[in-house]
Amino acid sequence: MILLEGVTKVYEGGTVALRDVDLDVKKGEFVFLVGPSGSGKSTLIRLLLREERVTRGKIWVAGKDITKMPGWKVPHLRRSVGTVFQDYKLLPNQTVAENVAFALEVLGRPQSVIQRQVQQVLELVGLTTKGDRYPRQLSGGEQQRVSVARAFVNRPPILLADEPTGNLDPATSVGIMRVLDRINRTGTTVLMATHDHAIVDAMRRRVVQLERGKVVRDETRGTYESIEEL
Amino acid sequence: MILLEGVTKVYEGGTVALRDVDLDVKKGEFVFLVGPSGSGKSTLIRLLLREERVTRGKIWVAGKDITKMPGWKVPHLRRSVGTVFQDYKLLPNQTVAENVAFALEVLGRPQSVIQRQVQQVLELVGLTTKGDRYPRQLSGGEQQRVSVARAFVNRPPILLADEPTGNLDPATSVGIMRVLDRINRTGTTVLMATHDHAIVDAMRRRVVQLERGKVVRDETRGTYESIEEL
Amino acid sequence: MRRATYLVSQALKGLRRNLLVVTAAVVAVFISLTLVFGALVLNELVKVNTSRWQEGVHVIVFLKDDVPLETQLGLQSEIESWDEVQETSYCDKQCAFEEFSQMFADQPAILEDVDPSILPASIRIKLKDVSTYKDVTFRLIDNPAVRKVVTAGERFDQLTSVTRALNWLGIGLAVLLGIASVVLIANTIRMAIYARRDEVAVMRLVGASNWFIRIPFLLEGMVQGLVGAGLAVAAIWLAEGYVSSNAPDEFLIRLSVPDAFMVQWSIAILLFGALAGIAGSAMGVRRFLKV
Amino acid sequence: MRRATYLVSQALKGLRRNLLVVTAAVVAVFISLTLVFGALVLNELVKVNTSRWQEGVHVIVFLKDDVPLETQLGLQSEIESWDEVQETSYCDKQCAFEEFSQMFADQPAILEDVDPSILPASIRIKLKDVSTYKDVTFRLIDNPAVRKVVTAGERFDQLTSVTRALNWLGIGLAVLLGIASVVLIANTIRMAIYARRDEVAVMRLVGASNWFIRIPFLLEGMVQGLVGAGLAVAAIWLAEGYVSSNAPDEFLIRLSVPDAFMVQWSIAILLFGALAGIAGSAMGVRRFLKV
Ligand SMILES: Nc1ncnc2c1ncn2[C@@H]1O[C@H](COP(=O)(O)OP(=O)(O)OP(=O)(O)O)[C@@H](O)[C@H]1O
Ligand SMILES: Nc1ncnc2c1ncn2[C@@H]1O[C@H](COP(=O)(O)OP(=O)(O)OP(=O)(O)O)[C@@H](O)[C@H]1O
Ligand SMILES: [Mg+2]
Ligand SMILES: [Mg+2]
Repeated sequence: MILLEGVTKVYEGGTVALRDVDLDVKKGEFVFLVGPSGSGKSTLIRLLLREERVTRGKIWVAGKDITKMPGWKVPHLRRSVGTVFQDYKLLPNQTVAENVAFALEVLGRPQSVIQRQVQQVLELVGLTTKGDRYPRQLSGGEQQRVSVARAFVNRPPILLADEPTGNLDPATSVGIMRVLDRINRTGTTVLMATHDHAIVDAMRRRVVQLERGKVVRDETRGTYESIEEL
Repeated sequence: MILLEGVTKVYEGGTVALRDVDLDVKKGEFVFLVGPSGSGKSTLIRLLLREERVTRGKIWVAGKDITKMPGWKVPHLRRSVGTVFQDYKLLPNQTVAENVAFALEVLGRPQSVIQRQVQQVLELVGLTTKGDRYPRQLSGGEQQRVSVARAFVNRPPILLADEPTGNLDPATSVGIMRVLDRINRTGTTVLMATHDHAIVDAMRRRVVQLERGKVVRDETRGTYESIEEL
Repeated sequence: MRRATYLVSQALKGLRRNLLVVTAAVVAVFISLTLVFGALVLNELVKVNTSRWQEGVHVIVFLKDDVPLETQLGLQSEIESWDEVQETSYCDKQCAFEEFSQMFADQPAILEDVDPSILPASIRIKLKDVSTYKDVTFRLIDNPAVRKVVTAGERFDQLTSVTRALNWLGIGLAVLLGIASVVLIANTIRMAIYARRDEVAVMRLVGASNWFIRIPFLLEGMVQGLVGAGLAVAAIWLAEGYVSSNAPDEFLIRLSVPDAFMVQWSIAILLFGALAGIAGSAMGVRRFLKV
Repeated sequence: MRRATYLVSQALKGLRRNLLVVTAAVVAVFISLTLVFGALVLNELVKVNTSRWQEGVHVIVFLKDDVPLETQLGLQSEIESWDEVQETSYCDKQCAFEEFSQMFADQPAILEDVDPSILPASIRIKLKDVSTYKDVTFRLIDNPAVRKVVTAGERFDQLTSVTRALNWLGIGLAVLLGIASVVLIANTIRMAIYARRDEVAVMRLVGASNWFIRIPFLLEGMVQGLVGAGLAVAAIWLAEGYVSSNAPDEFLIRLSVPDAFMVQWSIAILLFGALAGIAGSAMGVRRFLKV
């Protein structure tokens, strides 16, 4: 589903964020992306969305070589990849419900379907009563949950999540992880960057660890810290 | 140093974020503010900065009643309270070094002092090499560290931190907590909102727990979860 | 269809939610199109007035005394048939003496001295277009019945050059202001979109196609352009109405323009406003839509 | 002092970093002040030209034949001493006949009939201000040496009303454009600051006082206003220079204005631009500075 071959990303100014990364994520897999701050996790996710372009190497998403994809096809790519952004990226002028609905509007779904699905997903993240609020009227954790809801709502075949629990208390985090797990069980491929020890250790899924832009560990049923370190 | 008496905050639209909160933080104390997402932690911090105004009740900060403070004195208040914001609040058009320096510029410090202190604090948060970058060129965790650096740099008597480790890996978090602890030992009062189990349990300082806007627990050497719950 | 509804509703929401920015664009359109329309009206006023100033007799043909009356009248009707000529009138010796008398009404000594019969008859010609006076003169000068042809030639040339200068000025002003208004409108709308650049960036990240993002902005721009242009048209109608109904009658200048002119140009200005709004928005969004 | 340096350097950085927005404001200032300055120049051109159009003899006083020459010359020097009068000239019977001969050069029959001695002598008066012709006429009409006073009174009145109308138009245009430019500038700068509202919010949260935030914006506004005004002044100088050096000489209208006028108004426009920039910024920042 996701395949990276020799991917290197050098930002303007010379920062090497990813060095020669190879990664193969099969359909239906659940992968944790871990690593210290600045190790390149968000960069990897941005590359998968074509928010940034690779400096070297190739990336296939859902069978398509996105490094060669023409610009006008990128929206299609993004619609098939739900993303939870580290900084939420909500539309400040739209209410919570509208923000979530937006992911369905761009697909041209009928209004009745949109309304139903938005209600369902807001329930899932515990924000039913806050659909009419604007993002600035929410707490940090609530905004994060809106971002999660928007990524889920159109049931995309691939789900990328950049620290979706960073601003959540443990109880809510567990709730979000249950949702991610359930979504994964319906066949959705999930790639999640996180710093949360407890979650990674509890779920015991595949763990890919980055360190200064290089993959230093790739374990099928891993923990947050590598066994040797412990 | 910080004193709240019967503080209630009702946002426009009717959300009651804080209900009748009493809190007394003495000079030099270190207080963790915990509670689920949306329980009012950020609201409390915003009230202390006069970013929002109380609906009812009184707040004293550094001996001054800030609920009655005239608008033109508010900048003085904010200069004596260093704050790490949950959403960083960096100036997008200023480099990392300039963002940190800004807190000293508003105090009118001489350029030589500013340069030295900015270098020191960037070292402390591990961003020495990234002083010339703009915020958008940083990873989430790095931006958070800039926000921490800016809050520290003018050695304010009070330090408020809203989830300063939310986007940091455990190792970096420990580093930041060491810095906060060191600062606290020099007599600075620290109030820190957090969801981080591990940190709260390791530090064993005073813990104030909010639940739907009410203080439900206030322990002198507490843990993240109350003893009974465990 | 449903999508169209969504896009229109987004445009309306955008207008409501960004009132400050919307006001700015509308004000820019309003001011610049008022200026453009104003310049057009001034130009029209110059035209209306110069044609009035050019009225009167343009060429006088003095006739020889020994030519029979029929020949004289024949010449008049020949002249009358020419394309350049609008109107002619015949002034015989008696009529010439009356004019002479009027001229020297206060100097009876001269009048007593002059014998009516020495003053020549003449044909007075009014031209359709003053600038053709040279052709007409040229054709008449060699006619055996003609004693002399008199025109205020130099004065005509000067008047024509003044009129032409004023016309150029008016058109130039309107064109310059038109360009200025497009620049201002594009500028303002571009800034309006710049103020919402984060919003556009987020839309793109969530998979909205470029047209999906663009259309609400274009509609917003069109509405802004139309509202601004509408205000401009209203302002000019009010001003024109006020001036033309309050200007003193004895004024040498006529201060009202034909209604047809006002109607035509009002429509043109409204269209122009709408197009400028759309174009401005298109330009404004473009740079934020590069993938 | 050090703080001043910081604030100025912030303003310069702001200008560099927000180039799009800065350009927008500069363009708005440039366009609107070019229009204002242009209107002022046009107005000046009208003034220059109407005074030229009013040149020539304004009042002719025909004298009685039986008055001795000394009385006639005495009257002339009396008239010459009046405040309203700029210049007089005396035209005796011979001079009157010469003029008459010129007038009817092509009609020798009339000239033969008329005796030079029947034409009266006259004093020709040039006034400082044409509109005083009635007073002057009134004072002369009852003088025993005067036979008749002739003026082109109605024509003067008409000319004066045209001139006045054109002047009002010019001034009105300049004032309207001046107001429009202030609105446009304030508008644009307000939007520029609106685009940076988050920045202002962050500054306030970090403890910057209102003046600390405001001053760089005001300086930025001033620079934008000055640059825009400078461009406008340059544009008008170029245009004026081009037109006045390329206009054909035989033109009835003079197309250049005095240098002193250009210099004075250039300075005024630059000052106006700077002030409008500062005022616009002040208005723009205000709403984001409420605590
Ligand atoms: N500007 C606002 N207008 C209306 N309601 C608000 C506003 N800001 C916050 N709220 C609401 O007030 C409540 C408390 O918010 P607050 O940001 O204080 O929570 P928090 O404890 O910081 O949560 P988190 O851990 O998720 O950051 C929430 O229910 C939130 O939706
Ligand atoms: N736009 C950019 N321009 C230049 N450098 C950048 C840019 N974005 C990120 N970087 C740098 O690239 C490196 C990797 O950043 P990235 O955001 O991928 O880290 P991350 O693993 O997501 O970290 P975190 O856990 O703190 O979010 C960092 O050193 C960062 O400073
Ligand atoms: Mg990241
Ligand atoms: Mg919070």
